[in-house]
Amino acid sequence: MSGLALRGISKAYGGNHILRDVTIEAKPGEFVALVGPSGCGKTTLLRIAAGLDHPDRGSVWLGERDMTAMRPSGRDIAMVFQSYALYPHLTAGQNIAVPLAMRNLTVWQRLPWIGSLLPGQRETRAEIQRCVFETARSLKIDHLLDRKPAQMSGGQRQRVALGRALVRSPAAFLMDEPLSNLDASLRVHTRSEIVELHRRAGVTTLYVTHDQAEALSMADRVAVMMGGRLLQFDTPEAIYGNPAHIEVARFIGSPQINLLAGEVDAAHGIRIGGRLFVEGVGATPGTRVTIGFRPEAIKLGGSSQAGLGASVKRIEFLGSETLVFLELAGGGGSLVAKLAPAEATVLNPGQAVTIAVASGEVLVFGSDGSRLPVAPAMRMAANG
Amino acid sequence: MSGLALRGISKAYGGNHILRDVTIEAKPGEFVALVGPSGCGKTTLLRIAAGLDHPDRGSVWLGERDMTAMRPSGRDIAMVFQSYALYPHLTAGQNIAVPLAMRNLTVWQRLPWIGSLLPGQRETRAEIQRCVFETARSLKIDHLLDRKPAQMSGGQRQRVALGRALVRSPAAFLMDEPLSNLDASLRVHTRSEIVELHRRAGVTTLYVTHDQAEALSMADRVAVMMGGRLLQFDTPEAIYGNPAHIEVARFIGSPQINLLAGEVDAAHGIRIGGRLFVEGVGATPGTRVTIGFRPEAIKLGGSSQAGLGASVKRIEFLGSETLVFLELAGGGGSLVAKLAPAEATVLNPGQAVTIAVASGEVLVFGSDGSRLPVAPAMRMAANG
Amino acid sequence: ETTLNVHYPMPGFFKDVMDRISKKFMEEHPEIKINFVSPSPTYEEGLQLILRQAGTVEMPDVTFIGLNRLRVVAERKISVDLNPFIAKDGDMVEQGFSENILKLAQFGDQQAGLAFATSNPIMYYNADLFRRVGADPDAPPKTWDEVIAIASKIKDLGDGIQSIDFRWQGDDWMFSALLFGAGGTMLTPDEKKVAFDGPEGLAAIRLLDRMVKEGGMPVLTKSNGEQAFVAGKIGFAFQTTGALRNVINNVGEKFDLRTAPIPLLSPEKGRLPTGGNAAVMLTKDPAKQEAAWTFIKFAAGPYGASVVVPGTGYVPNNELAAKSSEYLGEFYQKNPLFKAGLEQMPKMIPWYAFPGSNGVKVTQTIVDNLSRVVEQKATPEETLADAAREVQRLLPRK
Amino acid sequence: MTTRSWNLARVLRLATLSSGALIFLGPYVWMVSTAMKPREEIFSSSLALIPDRWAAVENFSKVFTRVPMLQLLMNGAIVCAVILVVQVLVALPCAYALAKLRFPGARLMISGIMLGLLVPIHATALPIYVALSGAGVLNTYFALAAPFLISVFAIFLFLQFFRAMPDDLINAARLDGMSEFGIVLRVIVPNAWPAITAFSIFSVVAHWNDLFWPQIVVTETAMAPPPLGLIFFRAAEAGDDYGALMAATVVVTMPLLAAFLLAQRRFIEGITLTGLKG
Amino acid sequence: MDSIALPAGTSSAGALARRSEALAGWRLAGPAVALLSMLILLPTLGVVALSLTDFELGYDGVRFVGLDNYLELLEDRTFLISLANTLTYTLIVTPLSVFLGLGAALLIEAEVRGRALFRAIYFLPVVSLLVAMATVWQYLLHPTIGPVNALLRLVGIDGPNWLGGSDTVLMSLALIGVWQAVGFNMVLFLAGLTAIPRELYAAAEVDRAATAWDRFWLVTWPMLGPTTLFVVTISVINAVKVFETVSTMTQGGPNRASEVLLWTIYQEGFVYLRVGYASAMTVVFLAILMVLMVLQYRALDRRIHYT
Ligand SMILES: Nc1ncnc2c1ncn2[C@@H]1O[C@H](COP(=O)(O)OP(=O)(O)OP(=O)(O)O)[C@@H](O)[C@H]1O
Ligand SMILES: Nc1ncnc2c1ncn2[C@@H]1O[C@H](COP(=O)(O)OP(=O)(O)OP(=O)(O)O)[C@@H](O)[C@H]1O
Ligand SMILES: [Mg+2]
Ligand SMILES: [Mg+2]
Repeated sequence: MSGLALRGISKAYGGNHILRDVTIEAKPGEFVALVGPSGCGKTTLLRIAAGLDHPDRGSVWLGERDMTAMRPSGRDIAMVFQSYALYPHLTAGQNIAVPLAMRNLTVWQRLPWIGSLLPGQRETRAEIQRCVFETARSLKIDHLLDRKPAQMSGGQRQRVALGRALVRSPAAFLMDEPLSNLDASLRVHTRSEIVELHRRAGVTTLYVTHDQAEALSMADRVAVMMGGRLLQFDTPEAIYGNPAHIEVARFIGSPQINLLAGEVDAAHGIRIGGRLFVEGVGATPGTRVTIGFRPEAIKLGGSSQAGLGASVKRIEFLGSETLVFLELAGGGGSLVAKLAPAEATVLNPGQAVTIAVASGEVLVFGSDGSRLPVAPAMRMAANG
Repeated sequence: MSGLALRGISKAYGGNHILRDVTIEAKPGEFVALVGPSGCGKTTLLRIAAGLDHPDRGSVWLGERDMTAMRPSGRDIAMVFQSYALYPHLTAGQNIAVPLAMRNLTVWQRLPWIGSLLPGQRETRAEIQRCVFETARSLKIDHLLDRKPAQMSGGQRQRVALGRALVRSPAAFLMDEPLSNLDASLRVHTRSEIVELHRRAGVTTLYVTHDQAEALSMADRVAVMMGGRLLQFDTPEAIYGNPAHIEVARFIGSPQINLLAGEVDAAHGIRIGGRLFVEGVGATPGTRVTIGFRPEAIKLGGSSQAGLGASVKRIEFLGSETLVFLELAGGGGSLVAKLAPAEATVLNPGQAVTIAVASGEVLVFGSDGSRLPVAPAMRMAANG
Repeated sequence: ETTLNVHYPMPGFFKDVMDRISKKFMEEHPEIKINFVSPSPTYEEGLQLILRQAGTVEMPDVTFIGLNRLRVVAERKISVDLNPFIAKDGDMVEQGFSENILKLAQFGDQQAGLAFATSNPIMYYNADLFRRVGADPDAPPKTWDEVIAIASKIKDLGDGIQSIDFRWQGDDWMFSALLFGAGGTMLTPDEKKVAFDGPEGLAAIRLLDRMVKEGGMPVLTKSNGEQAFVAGKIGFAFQTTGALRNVINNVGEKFDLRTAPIPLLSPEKGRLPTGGNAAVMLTKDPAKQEAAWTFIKFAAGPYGASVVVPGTGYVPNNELAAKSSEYLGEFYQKNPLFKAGLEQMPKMIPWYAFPGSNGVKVTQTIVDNLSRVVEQKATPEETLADAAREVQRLLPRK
Repeated sequence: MTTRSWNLARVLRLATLSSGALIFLGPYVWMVSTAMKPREEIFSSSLALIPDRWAAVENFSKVFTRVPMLQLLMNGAIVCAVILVVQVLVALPCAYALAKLRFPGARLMISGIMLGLLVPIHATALPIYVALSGAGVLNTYFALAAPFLISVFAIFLFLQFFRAMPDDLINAARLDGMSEFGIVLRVIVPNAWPAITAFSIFSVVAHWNDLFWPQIVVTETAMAPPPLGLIFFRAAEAGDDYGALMAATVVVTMPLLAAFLLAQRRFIEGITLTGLKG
Repeated sequence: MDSIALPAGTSSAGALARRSEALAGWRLAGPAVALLSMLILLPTLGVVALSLTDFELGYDGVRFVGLDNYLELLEDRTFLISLANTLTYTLIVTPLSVFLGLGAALLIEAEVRGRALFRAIYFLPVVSLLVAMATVWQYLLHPTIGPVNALLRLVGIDGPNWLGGSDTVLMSLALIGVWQAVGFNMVLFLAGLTAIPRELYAAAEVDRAATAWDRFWLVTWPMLGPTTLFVVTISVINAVKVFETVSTMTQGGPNRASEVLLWTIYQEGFVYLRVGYASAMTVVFLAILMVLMVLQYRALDRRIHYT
């Protein structure tokens, strides 16, 4: 088992800086999720890790070995391509079998026609078939093994692409949104298969996903990238609850975190629209800050209660929960609250409510986006 | 404004029945979400609606006109392909401009080189440019308009494909997982742009998605397909809360609905593992049934309380909520409960708990999967 | 003013000649304009052009056709019979067109054309190689036995030097040279039966066989033979005198090039085939026919010959030209290499053209069989028998 | 992926390519050398590439004085251009239809194309000649181009290339409102440049160098294409004027080589179909 | 015809849609069909008609002779020889030129430097005029003064009489044919290579296709399928139609050792002027090859298109 380290990677395409000094060190056996907005350089980073692109600067290490100059085929890395990159002339089964055949059959045995006549490859081939079938079954595509990619649906192709990677036991897995085209139940199933495989084989994995649930639930650590930079690389809990940067807070969590502009007053408290909201912030009085709190941190009260006043704009039903879109009184901004459906039934658009946020759930960001420390004795003034 | 009706569509590929008598009638201006497991025939249905595939049986209507025999180019339908299908030789801007140029410029004006010298097309071209830019801006790809598809990231390509459809005002939109490769925040943004556009233009839309939140929040009605059949076509609330079939209940909702096998007793109650769970079911005593309840319907109590006994297997942190995986006592099956993070903090793996389900949240399915009526005076025995 | 459209083959060879003749002709006959249509690369292609255009407006008024293909146009009545014009003129011999010369282009009672450029086969030899094997270059061999004797010595020089290049490929002309030289004929006088399978024919083929066996003649393609000879690597070359100018040019100063008459198997009975072409009238328009006749006579006449001979190596086809110093007398004094062909003129008889639709094919059959001898894949006797049988099959059955 | 470093594979590759190139170039070395030589130096017992006496001027001036070479080159250019344009215009839509549309008669058409590939021009020359002659259009550029207005080779080549193009690309174009012809022009052509370029090269080369057909329909040197100029340096019976012939060949070949060097960029620019996922 | 067998109960609308697609197909193929009929099919029919007559160039009269020409063919030794020679020639030229063309294309594409130069060099034989190159080859292959044999002598080999000997002439012509065709095929393969998605090579690398050999078999070769089928078909056809080298260098000789089909037909039709007989040969030639080509195309075409 070996870790995968990307150190100081920079990459530019014709003047456009795609990656700027990105360092991600995945420990042996670690599962790292890579998230970030579209176009932030995730795929590029994965391609560099696989050796398909060359970094302008920086190095790639697998365990103790510097792999930067090594050809992709020598790196022993399995990758799921965002575009699948299936071999159109091979059936699903043959596609999945390719990496095994490359490793377990000799050059001669792999030759078309002639190869299958050579001695000593019957068993190997049978073994490969078995592995392919196993993998296919875990991905629920065992009934499609004889189809060519052109005869499969989008999600089926994606699973074949995934199968082609999972069938191996490589030094590291790189997966680029491997579940994006799967339906929810299949995704849950496949996700658990991947987790299961990862538990069993303990192969270091770099996993790109846009699904936060996936990133947060599967990963040991999450790397958040933005505009080619690595913003935070930490455990899921820390990324969600303790974001290092306003962009991370904004990016993680759906619906987005609620952000309100405030100003630090002389007593190191933060005032929003004139009302004290948080106390004990370690920032120069007078600086503008932003405070953030998650939608589920909001508790709504009747209009008579204490707290920030707001009115209900829209209610969105999502099955297991309900989103309530709110407009702060006095045009102070919009907020989203996430409620249990039962709680929301009493609400109607246009209704006036007050907003309370549980203490300990408020994050403060400076004007450059970085987190500001809040004194331990922090007090939620609004909820006071 | 005209509706889009698919009537009695069947389709087979070389003996495989992909679609079986599917009828979906979208009212004028309606937004219909099409969901279903991977490979169930969603894309095929969309292709038939667009005229790219011919149904073996059935007809396609746009408003009052039977379109079945009409060529795709004559149908005035905009489609987002699951595979994007961008023109590789054109820049993003040109890709988006194509449908406009096709409609607003004459054959001569469209000619390469010569075309741009002809009179009377300056303004049209400028107008097209403006539209393209508008659309691109709403999709946040206005800075990429000069890139070719090969120079873009997956999500960027997907947005160009989306832009190429949205820039038009067609008789109907068909969108095949148009947001699958976008990050959460961009997805929320783009989703609202689409909703906004749909509100404004009121174009009938068929929208394939694997994201339940998307399907439930955006659509006027949701069509659930499975194995080439249409299982239910109803409002989001009905699909989630009142599924017509066990497969719909199973498919919609993430994490999945909890299902337990039971038997109808002589008093028309349902017993699970011998304990009475629901009363007043209109089914023959002795039949086997399945009862279902959503994870968020579960309330956990200490091991001393009344209810089904279970033990905590695994706790999964998802940011705004926590999933608790439970094992029924006596090997009766596994359940998932969805709790607010605060509620879950007291739980530990291995802990024994009792399960209670709120009355009115239990669904009963017959052995063929169809919903069984439950008498109005139904009572949750377990929660009694 | 009349414009004559004139077509000719092998511009690489004839362009300058034709240009000079037409210039002079138009000076002398200002009322007639000569317009050359695009020439054809070879005699065959020229003939094809004429056959294709026969009867159409594109057909030229005058063309030049290889002597062995003349019969094809004559039999198809494409060429205009010149006898009426000769009859009207009356004094052909005075103009240098002897009976012998007219005969070269006669078929039956038809005068299909007037021989324009005529050639006969001669012997080229490399005097330097002669000296190296102790032969006297100033006394060239007069018989084939002498040729073979010298050749076998030259062959032994080694260093890639070879003895003989006998141009047997392509057509039956050089075979005719051996056959006629032995006094033989191709067919019986009634043209019904093969006649070359007699003793003369056998002698001819045996000679070829000896050239290979005793003289060490290599198997060469036509152009390979030429190339090797002008490179100085071959002792003897037997081919048309028409190639003389080119050979002289290509040899330059590399070695001492000589020519001599070709030996005959039968010095008394022996004759030689005439190569070259004839000017043929094609136009059926009486007005143009007059002008065409004038041009044909001029081209085939002494002036024409005086241009053709130095430029090519052909022998004069007009007796006036050969004799009169006004035309070529001095030329032969200054260019002794050209004399060999001239000396052989009395022995020239028509290059035999086979009758019937397979006429041309017959020549290929003969060549194919000759190659078996040259490659030593068959004995002369077998070859002769096969050739005779195959040719007989191709002759008209009527 | 390919590093520019020197390794064994690269050395082997370069060695193979270079030795192959030597074999391919050999004849041209001799050709150019001959074009520079006087006649007597061309064939000799020793192989010398550098002439003792330079005769390049002599040989090349013959090329331009003995025949109106510039006129011939011009004719060649015009005829090749006409042929190429019509061939491509006819073949592109047809190949597209065969590759991407289903219509009765398509298979028959493919058989017709195979037949077209096989039929030698010698076989059809006569009937076409008779027709052109009947129409009184011999000795025109049209007559030179007529039999080649359709290239079954082009249809076949394009057919194979278009087949590989993703159907969804064409479907997208249909939904964007393009007519089938518009698809050919706007989607197929831009993505099939390598094939079109390859064909263009072949077409131009074939008709620039064609000697057979021009001889049949052209009797005026003013209309003749370049190869007809070469026959002025050939004399089958008596041996060619090698120096001038080689000089003429160099002159006739140079424009083609230049065209190839220009066109081959298209091979590097080859478009890989990256607009699709899956 | 391509249209699939329709399942029972097909909606008439589906049929209508198919018809409109067919209409579009015919419209697009229309000009080609018209020209194909005029310039190829009709003249070919003419050839078939002529093959039933005794037509000779230059004679006016034409007589219908039925199958006489074909019967004569059966006994024509030359025709049989030229069939055999053509077959041999094709069997040498096609595989060699296809593999060398592919090899050249792959090697050139793999090399970073000098691509343009190498492409041009290998393409040179295609652009050059054969009548002139024939002269060059005659000299190069000259048994005694030719550079090829001179080189062979340097390494102690006594070079053969390339074009002069009946044992070697066909092989020599075939080698020249290969020399000509390699560049031609190379260009086609180069064009074909550009159509292979780069992403597949990336996938192959990741799948541990470590050597160029592996990547070739995994990606290049299957993806080149359509191009290869095309190249092979064209190579066979070009080889079978070999004419110019024969006509300029050997005229079918010596002793018919390089007698090939087109040369025989040309001789019969244009030199011996027996157009009727030559037409019969042409018809037989076309018939044999048509059957072979269409069969091989149908058999292979399905297998190499993956969409
Ligand atoms: N050309 C074909 N030949 C045979 N089967 C096909 C073909 N195209 C699609 N199918 C099958 O038809 C079924 C439906 O495919 P379709 O693409 O409509 O699925 P889908 O619902 O869009 O799935 P996904 O969500 O994975 O995109 C799949 O099981 C697929 O394997
Ligand atoms: N060949 C190229 N030339 C120029 N820019 C490129 C090229 N390839 C990618 N880019 C740019 O690099 C940036 C990063 O691309 P990358 O594919 O790594 O993004 P990503 O994070 O994977 O995005 P997505 O989530 O949309 O797949 C994008 O903005 C893209 O436009
Ligand atoms: Mg990406
Ligand atoms: Mg799909």
